[in-house]
Amino acid sequence: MSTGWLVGSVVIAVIVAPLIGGLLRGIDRKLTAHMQGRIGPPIIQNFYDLIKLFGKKPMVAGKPQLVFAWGYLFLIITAVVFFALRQDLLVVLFILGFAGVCLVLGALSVKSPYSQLGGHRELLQMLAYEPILLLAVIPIALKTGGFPITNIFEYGQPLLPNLWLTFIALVIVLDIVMKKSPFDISSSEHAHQEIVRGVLTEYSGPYLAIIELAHWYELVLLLAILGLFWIVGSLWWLSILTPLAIWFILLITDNICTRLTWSWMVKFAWGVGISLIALNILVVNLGWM
Amino acid sequence: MLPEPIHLKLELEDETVVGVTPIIGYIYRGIEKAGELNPFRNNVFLVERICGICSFTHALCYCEAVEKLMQVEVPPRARFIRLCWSELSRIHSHLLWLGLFADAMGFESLFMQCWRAREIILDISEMTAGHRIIQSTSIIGGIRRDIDKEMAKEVEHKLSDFKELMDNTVSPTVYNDPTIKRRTVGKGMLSKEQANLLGAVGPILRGSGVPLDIRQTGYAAYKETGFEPIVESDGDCYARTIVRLREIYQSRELILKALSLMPEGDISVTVRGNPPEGEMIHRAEQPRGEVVYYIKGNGTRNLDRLRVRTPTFANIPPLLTMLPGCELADVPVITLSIDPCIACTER
Amino acid sequence: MSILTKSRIKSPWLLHYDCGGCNGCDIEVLAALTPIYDIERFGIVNIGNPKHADVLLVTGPVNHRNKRVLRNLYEQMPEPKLVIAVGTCACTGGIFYNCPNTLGGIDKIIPVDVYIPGCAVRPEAIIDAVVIALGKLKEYKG
Amino acid sequence: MPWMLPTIWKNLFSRPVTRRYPFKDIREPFSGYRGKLHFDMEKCNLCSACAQLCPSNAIVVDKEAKTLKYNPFACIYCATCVEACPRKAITMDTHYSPPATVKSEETCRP
Amino acid sequence: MVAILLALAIGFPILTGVICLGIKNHKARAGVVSLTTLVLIVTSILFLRQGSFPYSPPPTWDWVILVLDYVILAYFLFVAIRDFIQRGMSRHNVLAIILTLASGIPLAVFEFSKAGYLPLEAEPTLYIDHLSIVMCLIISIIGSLICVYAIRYMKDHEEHLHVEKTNQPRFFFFMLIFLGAMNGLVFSNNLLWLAFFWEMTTLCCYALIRHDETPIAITNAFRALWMCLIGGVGFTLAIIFAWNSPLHTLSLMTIIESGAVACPVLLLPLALLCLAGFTKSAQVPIQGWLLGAMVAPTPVSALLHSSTMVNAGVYLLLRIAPGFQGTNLSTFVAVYGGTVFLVTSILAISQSEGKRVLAYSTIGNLGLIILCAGINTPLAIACGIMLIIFHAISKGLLFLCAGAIESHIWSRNIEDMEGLAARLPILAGITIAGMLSMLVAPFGVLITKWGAMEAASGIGVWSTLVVILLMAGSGATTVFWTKWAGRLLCHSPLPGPRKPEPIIPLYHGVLILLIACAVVFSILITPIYNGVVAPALAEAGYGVAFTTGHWFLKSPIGIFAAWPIFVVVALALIIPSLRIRTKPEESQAAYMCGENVEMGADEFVAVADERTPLKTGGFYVETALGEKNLNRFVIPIGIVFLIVLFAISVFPLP
Repeated sequence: MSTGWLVGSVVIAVIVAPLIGGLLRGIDRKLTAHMQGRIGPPIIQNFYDLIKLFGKKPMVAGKPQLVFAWGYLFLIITAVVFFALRQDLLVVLFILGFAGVCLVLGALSVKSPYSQLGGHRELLQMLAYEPILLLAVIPIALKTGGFPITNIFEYGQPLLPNLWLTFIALVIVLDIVMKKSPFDISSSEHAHQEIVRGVLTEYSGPYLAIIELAHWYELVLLLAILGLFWIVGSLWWLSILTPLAIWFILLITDNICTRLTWSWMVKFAWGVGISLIALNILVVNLGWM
Repeated sequence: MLPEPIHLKLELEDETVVGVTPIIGYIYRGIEKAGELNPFRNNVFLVERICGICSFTHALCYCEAVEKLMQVEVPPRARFIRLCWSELSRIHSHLLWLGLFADAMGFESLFMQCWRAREIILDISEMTAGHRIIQSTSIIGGIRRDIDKEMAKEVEHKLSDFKELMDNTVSPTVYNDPTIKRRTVGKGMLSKEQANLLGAVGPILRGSGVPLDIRQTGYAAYKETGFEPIVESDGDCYARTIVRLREIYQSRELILKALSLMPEGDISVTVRGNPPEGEMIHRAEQPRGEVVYYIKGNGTRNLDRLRVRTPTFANIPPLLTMLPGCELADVPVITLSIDPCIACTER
Repeated sequence: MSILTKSRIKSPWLLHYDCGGCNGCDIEVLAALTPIYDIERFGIVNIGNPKHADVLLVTGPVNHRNKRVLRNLYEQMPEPKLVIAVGTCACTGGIFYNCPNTLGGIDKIIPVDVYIPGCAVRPEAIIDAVVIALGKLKEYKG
Repeated sequence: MPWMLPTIWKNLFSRPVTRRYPFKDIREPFSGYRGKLHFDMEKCNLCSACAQLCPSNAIVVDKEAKTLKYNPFACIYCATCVEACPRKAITMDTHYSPPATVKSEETCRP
Repeated sequence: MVAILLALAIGFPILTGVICLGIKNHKARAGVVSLTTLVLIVTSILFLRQGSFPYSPPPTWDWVILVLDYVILAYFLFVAIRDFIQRGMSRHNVLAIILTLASGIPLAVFEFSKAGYLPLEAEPTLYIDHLSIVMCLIISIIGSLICVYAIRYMKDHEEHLHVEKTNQPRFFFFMLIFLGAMNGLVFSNNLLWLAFFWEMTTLCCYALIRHDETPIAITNAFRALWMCLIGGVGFTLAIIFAWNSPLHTLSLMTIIESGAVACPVLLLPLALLCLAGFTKSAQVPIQGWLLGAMVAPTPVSALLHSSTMVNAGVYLLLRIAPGFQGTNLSTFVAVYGGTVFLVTSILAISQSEGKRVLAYSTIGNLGLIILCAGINTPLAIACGIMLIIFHAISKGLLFLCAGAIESHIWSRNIEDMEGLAARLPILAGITIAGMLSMLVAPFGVLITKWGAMEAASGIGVWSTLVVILLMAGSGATTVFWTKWAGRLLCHSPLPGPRKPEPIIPLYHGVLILLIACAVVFSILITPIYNGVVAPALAEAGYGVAFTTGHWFLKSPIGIFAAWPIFVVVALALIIPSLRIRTKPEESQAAYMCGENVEMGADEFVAVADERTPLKTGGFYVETALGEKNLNRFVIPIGIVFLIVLFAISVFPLP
């Protein structure tokens, strides 16, 4: 690939990803409203929210939280850039992990019971999904012969037929990261429950906007990782449709179940998610798939 | 999403609750004192606003207490219509609660469906009483508005719409959904003995297997319509949920029965004079349980004393025995399972 | 109208605080969120946290216990912010005018932008009030 | 979980039940709704029966100045005054009182 | 020249240690310690310039070592028996006696039955290659910095404890000879010499743990003694089996070069050496001694965990890894290391004492190095070596931070460290940076973890298990580090100016130096790889692990671009933390449902309008993941692992 092409894809990724993310969040709210028999906000509502938040007077509860908010945003953008540059997938996920740590530290840096609880729950969420996310890279690498994303492109055939177990495990991860029921334990879409939006409690105005923006990037990045499973071959268009379909299924799941507790989440994620991937790695290692 | 402030000072260890201190007083207005300053007829509107959710039952209980004290015989038609409004407010309160309960578990779409069904009840209320939630129709000596034949037909029609909506959306989910069960079954246990000992009332008591409902005493027109309390024996949050859900259906049946049995006649009698010297206690079943009114007249137009014992107040000790040892995530669920009404508690 | 002003008008987040009401207005505030009224159409979200909120909806006549809480919540909202007094008792104390522990109207504690009369208010009235309040944002500078 | 599915699926593909207030699909209030108060001052003789019975002190009659002051922001819309008025001078609209940015009293003179 | 270098590296610290024993003046002792450290650092750098070489001292030295080895064992016997008499029988002193005898008597029988050969020699006695040089650099530089730090720390420590007669001469005596012994250990090729230095580190460790002479310190010292002596027994048996094998040698090089594949009899001595390594590195099920060692003054912990003692174990494993390449033992070691990593990372979550968290983290990271040794591919070994370097820096830093914090708050409990970021911003900042250096990408520890993950993915069927252990362990690691960092950061906004942090040059200087090392070395990871790790790999007979270009590390299956991430981190975290100034009018107290009292007070209004202090705390999951609960499983699992270790070494399957 030429340097120009790479630079171009980076620029596109950095500019387009939040647009897609914001739009998806808007469609998410619209669809959820329709599922509940409501009309719901306009699709571009989240952009209004973001601009409004940027326009509010800053209010802070301590310097560290601001530093970590910036850290969260920049690191996620870096992860997106690394992804666009087709770097090592494991490294992309490590950067994403660092970003997650920043978010938690930002929440933990304020002496507020809600923020603290939210931070700790976010940490437990990371405990639940990080190993799955990292492990999911292994079968991909075993199949394509290496960890860089370039290898997936060069592999020449879609991964999903062989790695659908891993794919299902990644869907669990996506559900946790999107904070949808039954996994919305560290904050909830509507902020009036036991921890008042948890990690976000103490952020306000522009800094809340930064975190929101970072969430959009994160959502798009994870969907893009799901898209990798179809990216090559004649069915490449499925790499756009499949993540969107999965995303839609998660929206429905969000609307048909309650929030469950963190202990259940960790057990479920480790039990089901890790076993799925373990099975997949084993099967690939034994050469059965 | 509890719309009212109650401050539970929780001590947590990790996410397990080890200590609970309820801190109240945020909504204390001094209504009982104001009840002594107002003329006794105006108190009907004041006690209705002790709580906007079960406001009709407050008014009903107050009116019946005064009527008993003044030995006024209320026309039977008024008693039947009072029953209708009382049950309407029970349905709307239970649905409101079910919605909030679902939301406390993060089940937003169930919340929306509950409140959507509730709007039908509010429309009935608005049509018959002139306001969505605060009916202001019970007065000393009867009621202010009649439900005529045409309106009764409309009410029946709306109630059948309501049943259809409930049968299709809310009930199957609440009865069957595994995630709801996971969050409620076995949470906030209260045994029959404890419930009796701690003086629980209403659906909490009945959820623990005690068949006690003040409607059995037959006030308003309950004697004529007949009444059997609904009981579940498990004593957990799920049992309380089922009690309330079944009561919604039961209330609907009661309204239909009352509308069909309703005799013709006046809807109120004129009450002259002031309450005589003397005391009176009257009880009624609110959506949340038993409410007790104590009044003391002194022959003037002001009461000597107005005292209300509300159901949530009785249910707080059981709540405090349920909470320790639960997870923080279960605190809203368990707290809501007693359907706390802080405005009632603090007045 | 600048894009920022437009965004502000399109995205008012509510904080709802009950400082002594009877629940009547409070449940109507919630009812406004539900399918029949659906104020999320206007981008309104019930946010439950003063640090995120733009509009403070207050119900109830304010008593001596919670006036401090009310002032704290108001101060924790970042500018620009609006206050709506929901219901008769939040406006003037209403029927609680002679209750010993009420102050009678939240404007004794914090500045109020819009008053909604009614006991209890209708969800439609809440929608009207938010529209009036947002009109005030158009003039907001700073 | 699956028990909620039919509901949301049906909702997703049918028209929302929302009343699009204030634009369209507005349901007219029921005829008995207790809304705004109107004082017909031609019928009023300042007997102050309404003011005496008002539970929230929203009506004040000043016989000296010959005025009736009504505060819609203190009124609880209970219709006691409507029933109490011996001359039927007070009527109720089916529309609620509108919100306002300032609290204003109505001063009526016969 | 080389003899002088060796004398400076091994002999000089021992000499100055003995001198310290006689110095009563604090300033003079500080001077001697500083001089020693300076000499050690220069020497280690000269070693790096010298490159690898063999060296055999005159045979007289073999006699000296022989005698001193028995002297040390006799001393162990003496202290254990004295304790038995003074404090009565306990599990620890009895086991110490039994194990001293168990390692001493077979050795004596073996050596003196070969009286004709005495002293047993191996050619060369000392062998210095790049792996040794890496270790020497770590020992000399980080160990020295810790000694310098200890000069101030011990003063504070004794003032805090109101010690009447100073014990510092003895303390520095052991600290310095510890460094000498470690240098000797990593240079030794003759197994007897190795065993001698091995026992010497055990001696130093024992003496330093019991430094404060409190009953608990003495008990823990004896626990450390007998647990390490298990390794001593392993060493004795390994020597006997190696000598009785067809190779008939005590030269470690010869054993490794022959390898267990060619000579399956060697599997048993290699497994015994692994056992010795496991005990030294405090792996499950004998992790107890390292946790108990936390009672010692903090510089001792720092020394044990970063540059000496535990590193000896993993050094030995990396050293002998080529010997068991391609055997089941190798797979076993990988699975064992991974299990230890996972188990200790989970155990660390429930710990509320800072130093115990650090201890579990150390054991976990050593498990990771052992895992690398077990994977036994060039990539894995390279990662193992780099992990030793980066772990030593970060862990030394964190222990010293814990010590510096301790000197302010006199507590080791994480809960007591709440809000230190407000009171001691520099110290807390360095500590958090240190934690991040253990935890997140671009720092060296994570680069090596990345390498280990990639290496672990390619070892066939067992890789499934190994990668799962590795990834799940990483997840748990995130939890305990982040949680602790969060406690340090947690504070309410403070109105008004703050009291400036007192700067203590010896503390802050050393800490800043170490954090600078962690950052600079991580950025310079490619030169480090090319400079020391690649030659070490080549000398051990491994292929190439990484290629480097644009200062990126490229393995055959992945790329790690470290410095661009550093640029981002600088942009994202450092610049905002320096540039952002919060205006007082923007400060706002935390949301407490509107019940806060004024800004800066951690209080809220509760029952009866009383001001109630706000308390927050960390998350420990004590009931589910506490030691009590988990150790019921962990220790049996460890014992089963050790049984399997012997089973596969005695009955090697094809």
